[in-house]
Amino acid sequence: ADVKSIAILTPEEGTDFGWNQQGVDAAKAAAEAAGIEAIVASGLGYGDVRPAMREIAADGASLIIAHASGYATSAPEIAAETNVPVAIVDSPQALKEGLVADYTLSGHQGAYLAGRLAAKMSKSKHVGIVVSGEPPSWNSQSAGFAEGVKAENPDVKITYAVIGPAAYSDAAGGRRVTESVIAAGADIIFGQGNGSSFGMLQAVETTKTADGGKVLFIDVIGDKTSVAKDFLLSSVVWDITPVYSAMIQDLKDDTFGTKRYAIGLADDSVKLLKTDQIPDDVWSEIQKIREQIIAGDIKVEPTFEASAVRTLMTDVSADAK
Amino acid sequence: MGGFLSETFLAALLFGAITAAIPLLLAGLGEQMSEKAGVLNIGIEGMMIAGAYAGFLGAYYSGSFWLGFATGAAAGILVAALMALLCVRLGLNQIVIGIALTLGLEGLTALLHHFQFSRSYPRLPAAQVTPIPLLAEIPVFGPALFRHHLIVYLAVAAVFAMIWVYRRTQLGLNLQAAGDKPAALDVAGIDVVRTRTAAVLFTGGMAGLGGAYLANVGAGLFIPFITNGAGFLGIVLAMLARGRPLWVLAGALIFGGCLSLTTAAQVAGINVPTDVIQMVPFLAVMAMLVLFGRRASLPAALGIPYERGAR
Amino acid sequence: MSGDATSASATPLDASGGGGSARDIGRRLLITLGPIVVSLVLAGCVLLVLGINPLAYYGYVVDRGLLSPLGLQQTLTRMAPLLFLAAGLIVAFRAGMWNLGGDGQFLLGAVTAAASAPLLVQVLPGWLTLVAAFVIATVVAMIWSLIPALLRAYQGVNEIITTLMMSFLGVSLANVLVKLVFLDPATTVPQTRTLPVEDRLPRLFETTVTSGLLFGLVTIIAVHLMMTRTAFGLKLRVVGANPRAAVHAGLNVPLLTVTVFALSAGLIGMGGAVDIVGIQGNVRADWNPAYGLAVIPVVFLARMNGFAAIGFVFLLSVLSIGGESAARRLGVPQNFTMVLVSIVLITLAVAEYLDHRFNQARRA
Amino acid sequence: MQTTTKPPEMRQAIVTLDGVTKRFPGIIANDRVDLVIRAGEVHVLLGENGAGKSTLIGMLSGLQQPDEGRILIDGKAMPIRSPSHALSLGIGTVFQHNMLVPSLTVAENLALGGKWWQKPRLGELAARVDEIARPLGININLDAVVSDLSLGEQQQVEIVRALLRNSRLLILDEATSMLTPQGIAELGALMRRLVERGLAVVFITHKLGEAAEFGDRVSVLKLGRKVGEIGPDRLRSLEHDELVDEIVSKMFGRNAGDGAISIPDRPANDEALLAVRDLRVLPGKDTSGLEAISFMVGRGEILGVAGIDGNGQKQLAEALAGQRRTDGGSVTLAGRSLDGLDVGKRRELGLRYLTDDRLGEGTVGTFPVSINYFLKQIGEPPFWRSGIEHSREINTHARDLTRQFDVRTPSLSTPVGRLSGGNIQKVLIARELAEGARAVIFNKPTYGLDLANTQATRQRIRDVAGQGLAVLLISTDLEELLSMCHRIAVMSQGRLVGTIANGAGAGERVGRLMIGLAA
Ligand SMILES: Nc1ncnc2c1ncn2[C@@H]1O[C@H](COP(=O)(O)OP(=O)(O)OP(=O)(O)O)[C@@H](O)[C@H]1O
Ligand SMILES: Nc1ncnc2c1ncn2[C@@H]1O[C@H](COP(=O)(O)OP(=O)(O)OP(=O)(O)O)[C@@H](O)[C@H]1O
Ligand SMILES: [Mg+2]
Ligand SMILES: [Mg+2]
Repeated sequence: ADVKSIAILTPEEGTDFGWNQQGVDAAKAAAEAAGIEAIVASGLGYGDVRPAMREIAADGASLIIAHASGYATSAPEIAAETNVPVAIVDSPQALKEGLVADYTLSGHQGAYLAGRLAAKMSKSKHVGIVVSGEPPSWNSQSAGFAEGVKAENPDVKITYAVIGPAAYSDAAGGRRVTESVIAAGADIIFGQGNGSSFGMLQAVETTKTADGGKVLFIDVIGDKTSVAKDFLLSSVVWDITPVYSAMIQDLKDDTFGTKRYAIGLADDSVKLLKTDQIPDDVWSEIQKIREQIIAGDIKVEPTFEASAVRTLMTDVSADAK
Repeated sequence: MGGFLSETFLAALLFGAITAAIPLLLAGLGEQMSEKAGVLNIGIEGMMIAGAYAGFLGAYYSGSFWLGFATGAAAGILVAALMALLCVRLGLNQIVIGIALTLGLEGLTALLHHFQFSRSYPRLPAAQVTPIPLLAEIPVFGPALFRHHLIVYLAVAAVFAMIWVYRRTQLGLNLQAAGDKPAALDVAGIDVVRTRTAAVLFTGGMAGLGGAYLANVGAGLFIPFITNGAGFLGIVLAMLARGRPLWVLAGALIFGGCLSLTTAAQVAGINVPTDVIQMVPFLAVMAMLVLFGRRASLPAALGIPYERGAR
Repeated sequence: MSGDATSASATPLDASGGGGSARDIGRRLLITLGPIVVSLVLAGCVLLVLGINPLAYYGYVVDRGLLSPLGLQQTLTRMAPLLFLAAGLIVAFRAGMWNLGGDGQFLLGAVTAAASAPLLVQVLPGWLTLVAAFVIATVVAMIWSLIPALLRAYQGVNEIITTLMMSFLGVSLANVLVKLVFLDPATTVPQTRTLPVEDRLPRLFETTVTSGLLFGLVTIIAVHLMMTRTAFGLKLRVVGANPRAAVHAGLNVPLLTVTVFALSAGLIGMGGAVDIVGIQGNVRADWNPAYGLAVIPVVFLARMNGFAAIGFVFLLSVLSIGGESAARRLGVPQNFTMVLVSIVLITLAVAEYLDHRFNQARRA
Repeated sequence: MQTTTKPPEMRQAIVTLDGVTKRFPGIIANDRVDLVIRAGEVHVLLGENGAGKSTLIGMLSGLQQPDEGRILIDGKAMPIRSPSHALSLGIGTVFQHNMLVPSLTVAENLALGGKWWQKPRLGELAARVDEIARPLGININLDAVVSDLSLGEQQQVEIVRALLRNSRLLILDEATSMLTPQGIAELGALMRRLVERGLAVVFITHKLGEAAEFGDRVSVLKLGRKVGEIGPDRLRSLEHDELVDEIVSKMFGRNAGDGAISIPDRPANDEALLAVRDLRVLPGKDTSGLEAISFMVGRGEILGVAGIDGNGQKQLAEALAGQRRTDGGSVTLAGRSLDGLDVGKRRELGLRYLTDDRLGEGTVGTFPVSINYFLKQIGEPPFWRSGIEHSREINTHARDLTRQFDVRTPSLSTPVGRLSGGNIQKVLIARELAEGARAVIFNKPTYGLDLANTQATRQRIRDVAGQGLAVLLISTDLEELLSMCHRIAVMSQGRLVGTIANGAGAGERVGRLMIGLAA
């Protein structure tokens, strides 16, 4: 089919160095590569987005990318109503030929690598995971990270803390909780949150470990090097451009809605960010582990349920004792 | 070293509780003053977010936390001045204006942030703490309670200052009269509109300060909607406290403490969803209301604009 | 005198009298449209500062919120839950009870409707499912209002605090229910089961407008008539305007108080149900549209008059639907809509005041 | 009657009103009023309800601004911008309506108005209050919270407060309405001492006796205009009765002589209609209780209840009406027990209660006059049918009542709160006497009413008894009771301390009972 434009809808503005920005940037990149127009509707919130979708459909978009798990109910409905194909996340079973495709993304492989990295680098043998809430994509990365830590060194302790319900913008909460986790002994923080992750960064930058050492931060999805150079150990960086490009191609080939899309280490759509904080020898070890995952020698399965993640954490902590 | 129940961790939890409590305390004390004078200040959330934004701006560009607090308080006062003009002087509906101000300022600060900071997310350095000699050396409690920015001690001192004002000064009588029977205050020769305006401006200053503390000390940065309902909690605290500043302090500490408790539970590996733990402070407050509710009466003229000579 | 519109406690004078003359209607129109024009100018200045052409922005707002068929349908659809909310608030406010707990009541109604409807629809006929979902949402919201109601009725505890608190609690509880109890086992996203589109409230004619709009309109008009034309409504208004007079006149004030809360919360819970079984289909964790914050001032501006509230809810919906669209098209952050609504609320309130002043001067 | 040091016309004018006009929506409250208030004089302002007296005071105390005309202070034009300006000009006022903060103590109320940054000087205050209150026979507890005081006590506090100010001009707007006869006499003596010290006093009252006794000069307002002034010389030259006649003719355009005692005849059949036995009410935090109250009221009988305000009269009325929980005892009406019945049921059976709190609980001020007539019948036919309001029925009946009871209102849809006190009272009376009444409790029915309205109301009550209803008349005005009642019961501290048959010497016996002596 003829593809003239793709539209992306995000709940928050595309300036968060994270999920929303990654989606918007990738949609623009994919559209540019395909020589088509990208329509961006950001900051739509988590309420009723049907009006925006209907309007974009009426304006003639060839594909609507509903870039939030909260849009996964409404987007297929609008697709059925308007006949405009939609791409949604976190709903693997919702495929519908020509109409609905799923691109449930999980950086769990990358998070696993980050876990290995953290376990290698932690001096206190204690790392922390701080999340703003417990949506599936956060959960799978938290679990991947914990598994990586455990695989690297079962003696490393993991402390897991959730800031609060819907605490995406609670920067003060992010900082407070992260400081507590650092006080509990962690010297590397794996942090996931939108606005609140800047609070976590702030805690990492302004708090010292018990013995006066430096605390490092591992981010997800985006690259915050430009805003947190000295304390950023790494980031599980996503690149969704290949996914969107594949969607465009599938639309052209009339195969849209027949398959799911994913990101992973293999095509570098998930990768670990190399920063100056990572020694070269550690980095090359990590690269080897990456090869093993790609080769299938190491299996990392995503875990999406919050309760499963929590169980994993308790287990991990128990192991460490 | 480290781990659950370690000194450092307990101290950090307590410290976190205090840090979380201070904005609530400031907002609650401010709201209490308005309510005492008969103005139901629903716009306090807007005043807080204005204070958070302006406070961050001030501290970021000047490099001084104190200047940040000053700009934050000034922004709160500015918003309060608008509220005082509309609700106290013109007598417009306090709930309409309060909600409108909150909506407008949340939107406006988010807009400004978008155009100003959304590419750089600047952050402040850690706030300078002023340890209190001797006390700061006590294990656990020392670092948790006596190593804070000076403004924290000032906020606690404000509780006692306000108790003094309410109990011992003419101003305290005036405020009480403005809330309970403004006509009586008027004929006693004190301008009700001025008294209430002063109270609302004070609220704005305290709320702005609370917002600035939240952004500059609590988070170290400003992001949209950072106040996250703290102003509404301030209203609840003020109403529960019914004119008693110490109760606001107690309430703020309980709320802050519960936040830290959720973290403690998680770090201890207790598997309870955060939503459930976070209901605890509200449940506690509701239980208090059910048990002691009879006393939670409010000033008679709360929410009613005063117009001289009207009957 | 503390004017009705300007005093938080005054109940409007009996609205039954005001069959408007042409001049009266013209005046109402002027004091409604005038401030809107003023707010557009003010908000336009903000846009200019941001480097956006205000005319283009407003063009889109009007076009996408009001004039384009699609936009108008969206606007009308958005009105449905808001109308129920407004109806619930009118009952409470007219009876002098400050039910500020709308958000909690709304969400609990929504969550229980969302939890029950997809299951019920498997065993019951579609219409019965919808009725059942409405009833469940209504009853749950009523129960949620019981504590503030009883505290106010028998202990004299101010309901502003209690309803606010119960609202915070209700929002948390709704989340817990979604995440732990009513979770859809088929998805990884914490949300309730989804009511299929075909089982939802029917749409009106060939449009996307939900029939919930009609229910909302009927409800709010019924509530208006109940409050202004019936003995029951008058009793509630007496309680609201002068509780001591109500005692003196032999009204059972505690019982009426509890009734008011139940009615108010029930209507708001229905609003939650209509949003779910009419529009959304399910409830996601952490979903809270916080409609209360927008509807409360609207009800005041409408002086608790049902018909005026319909007009203001319509205006609010136009602004929010049109504003979302305009912001997207012009690259303004969506938050600008909040600023616009805020300015509109303030100028409307100021216009009320000026009108009141003007009238007073004229009568003197 | 009075001793003056200077000839009246040489006394210095402190405040002069020069053609002052004040308009309110739909009414001219003051119409080109000229008034000279002189040092060394008690200037009495008289006038019907709504004549514009309080409005005039409002302008002198800075609450209202005149629309036209000038106010001169010491001969210089001086707009009084605000209450604090008025205070600084030396004008102190006791307002008609309570102006105390209920949640503050007496001392704090008295301290209100000081510089905001200062500490209230409560100690100093105590000494000064003592100095002022003692000669007045006023005994107030400075530490009591005002809401715990009776209305009478509150009025005393207000008088003390006005005196504390060291005003040059003291205004008392119906300040005696809640005082005991003894208190009124003391206040009169005090006013005399004050004017002898060179102050000016403006004294507003509805009781002509007080005017004649305490006044040096009398001005009469009618419908907002000043219709007459009686100077000191003429005042002194008139006998009391002549003076009253003259004032009444100025106020009402007719002659007095109507205030005479006239006790309605009782029908031959005087079986007990309302019987109360051992009625008890527990005392509240700030209200006295009732202890074993027993009495009977026969058909066509008016039983007066005398007593100083705050001795349980209101509790008695409310307990009878079903508004207040009782702690034992029984009430029967025409042989039917009322125990356990609620307000509505008691009303249905014919028990009616006219409250003394017209605006606080008697009416809904913002609702139209028409609805207020039927506030106790909401939902009943023919005004409501199946719960639906029938405006035509309501309006027809309301119009009848308005005519029948001579309620002066611009229209039926006027909010009742905008009527003057007397007219609100007529609405209440009309409501309580609606068909089916058998026994009526009147609680201070003429409080705050002007002479004409007072007399009309009293006549209504006599008529009610004349129709064979039982009447319980609660009043703090002994004259009123003596002029109407068959018997007078006296309440003191929640008990009935005695019942006196009306007749020669009854007043003295009641008075002895009231102050705690044996009759
Ligand atoms: N605030 C007001 N708003 C509107 N009208 C008013 C107001 N105050 C007084 N009036 C009008 O002014 C008239 C005079 O009222 P005012 O209170 O001065 O009478 P008064 O002589 O003091 O009567 P009373 O003897 O009952 O105290 C009233 O009839 C009323 O209509
Ligand atoms: N809010 C108001 N709006 C318009 N008029 C008012 C208002 N309040 C009072 N009034 C006017 O005030 C008059 C009554 O004044 P006020 O309350 O002083 O009663 P009053 O005549 O003094 O009777 P009383 O001596 O029994 O108190 C009414 O005639 C009414 O027109
Ligand atoms: Mg008067
Ligand atoms: Mg009066």
